[in-house]
Amino acid sequence: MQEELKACIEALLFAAPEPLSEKALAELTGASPKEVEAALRELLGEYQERMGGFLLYPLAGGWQLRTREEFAELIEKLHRPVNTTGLSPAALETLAIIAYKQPVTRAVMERIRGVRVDSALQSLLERGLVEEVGRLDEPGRPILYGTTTKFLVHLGLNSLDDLPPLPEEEVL
Amino acid sequence: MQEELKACIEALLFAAPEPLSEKALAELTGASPKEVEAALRELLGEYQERMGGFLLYPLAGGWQLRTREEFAELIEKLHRPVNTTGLSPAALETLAIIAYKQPVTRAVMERIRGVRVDSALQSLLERGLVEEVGRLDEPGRPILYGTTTKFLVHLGLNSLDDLPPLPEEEVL
Amino acid sequence: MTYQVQLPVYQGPFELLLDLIKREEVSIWDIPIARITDQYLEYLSVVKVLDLHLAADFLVMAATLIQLKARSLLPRPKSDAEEPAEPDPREELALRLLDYRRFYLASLRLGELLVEAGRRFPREAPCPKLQVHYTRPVGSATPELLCRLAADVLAAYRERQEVKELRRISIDLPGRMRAVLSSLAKEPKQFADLLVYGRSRLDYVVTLLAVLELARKGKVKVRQDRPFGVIELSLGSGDEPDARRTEGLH
Repeated sequence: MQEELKACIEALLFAAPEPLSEKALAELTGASPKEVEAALRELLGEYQERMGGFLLYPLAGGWQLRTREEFAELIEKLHRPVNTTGLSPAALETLAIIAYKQPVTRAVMERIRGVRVDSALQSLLERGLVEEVGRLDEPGRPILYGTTTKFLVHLGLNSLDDLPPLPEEEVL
Repeated sequence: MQEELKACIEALLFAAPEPLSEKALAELTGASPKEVEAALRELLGEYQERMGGFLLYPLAGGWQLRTREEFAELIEKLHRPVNTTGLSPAALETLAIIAYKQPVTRAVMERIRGVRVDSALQSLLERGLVEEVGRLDEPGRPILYGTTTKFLVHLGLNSLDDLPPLPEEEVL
Repeated sequence: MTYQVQLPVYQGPFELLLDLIKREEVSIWDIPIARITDQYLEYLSVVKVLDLHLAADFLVMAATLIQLKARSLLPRPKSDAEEPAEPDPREELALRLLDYRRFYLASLRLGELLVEAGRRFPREAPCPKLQVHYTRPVGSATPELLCRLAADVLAAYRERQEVKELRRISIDLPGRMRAVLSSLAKEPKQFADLLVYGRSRLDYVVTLLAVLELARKGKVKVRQDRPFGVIELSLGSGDEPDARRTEGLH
């Protein structure tokens, strides 16, 4: 029973986006606060003993599983992947529209491309190639997007004026 | 050394938002692919033996820590939006066609299903299960769609080769 | 007085057809077209398909079935041994049904996988300092590539706008009437031949209206031997159609 409760608590702590209080754990598992406390104490000891990748920390009135401090640099590397993958065709098209029609709203991008641009735009924002540059003075005040300095740097451009000109008829 | 590598790998798997490939683990830890493989095998065994709240699963060509299936209902209590994977039958049919015939155009999907697929396709795109993967070199340059890594993760597959085989064209 | 009937919901015409065939316990290669068509139409008459697009797709299949049924009821013309046999439309339908069925079955399995895998949860705690650094955020893209893409996308956009304009113009009755006449001037046709698969419902409606108007004016003769039978169209004895006159000029 105690082993089962420990596994339940571990699963909850593992999946929870925030620290869980003992009260919350008791409610979720249906165990008594005493049982939860005992299970937590055993888990704490086990994690200390096995010295794996993570430990159990008291945080904000609750408990949270976190990686051991020693691995901080290692995990930072994880979030700084040597990511050389190019942009998807959808993201590239969206970037081209933003580059030539900025400042531009998402609605305009979608009208021009004929499809949703959510994930394409998301990936451009994550890469820091485009950013919000303001809002359109219209109902709903839609966000306007434009390219960043990083965009210029990575394309080897000095300024936006250095973008190759569009063929005449496409200058809408 | 082996224990230290295991702890490193556990920390990385614990912190990573997505499945990590053995190659990525080797690069991040500086260990050899052989060492990583051995460490992973030991970790797999340990998790199986201790039967805690989570296990190690092969997913989308990598490895990810996930809670044990037995705790699904418990964790659903924790996550307020209970079920976000409920795809409509129409979306599922469309997803099946994309999964097995990728890269594939919308016209082919509509020909097979005998109905328009606009809204089904839209919902798959919004969920990030499929994406544009290019364009067909034909008049109109129709968009080609394929499945994403997220698709593999959400179906618990390691690679597209693990898809259940498409039923044969047998007589009814 | 109305009866409340629980009707199954179908994702499309193929699913409905497969269900009817299964209930009749017949081979997909030997579909009793007349019976299945009646049942298909009966289902459509009872169920209200709210989604207009879906309704249109069901109706297109209905038209195909009616055509097949008419063909199956008519005596077969004596086949000339010299002539190559034309593809059996029933066989084509069976092949499409079988193809659809494979993906239908696969979709059920994928649904199961989704549910199974959804029972295993990944960690969702946000990682501190989660900041992805892309060493080459644009990949190998160049300004020239972006320029070409922008030009292509904008050109495609402009074309779509133009197509929209064209469509509005193309739905003019006189134009469709001329098209029907010029098509019939070559040879008599069945009404179904005038309907191009994949066109919009509006397009079908315009064609129907054009035929009715031409029939009223006596420019087109319409014959149907039995209810739901093939509708035969030929040029009427009325005015000489424009199409012929222009053809004569060439």
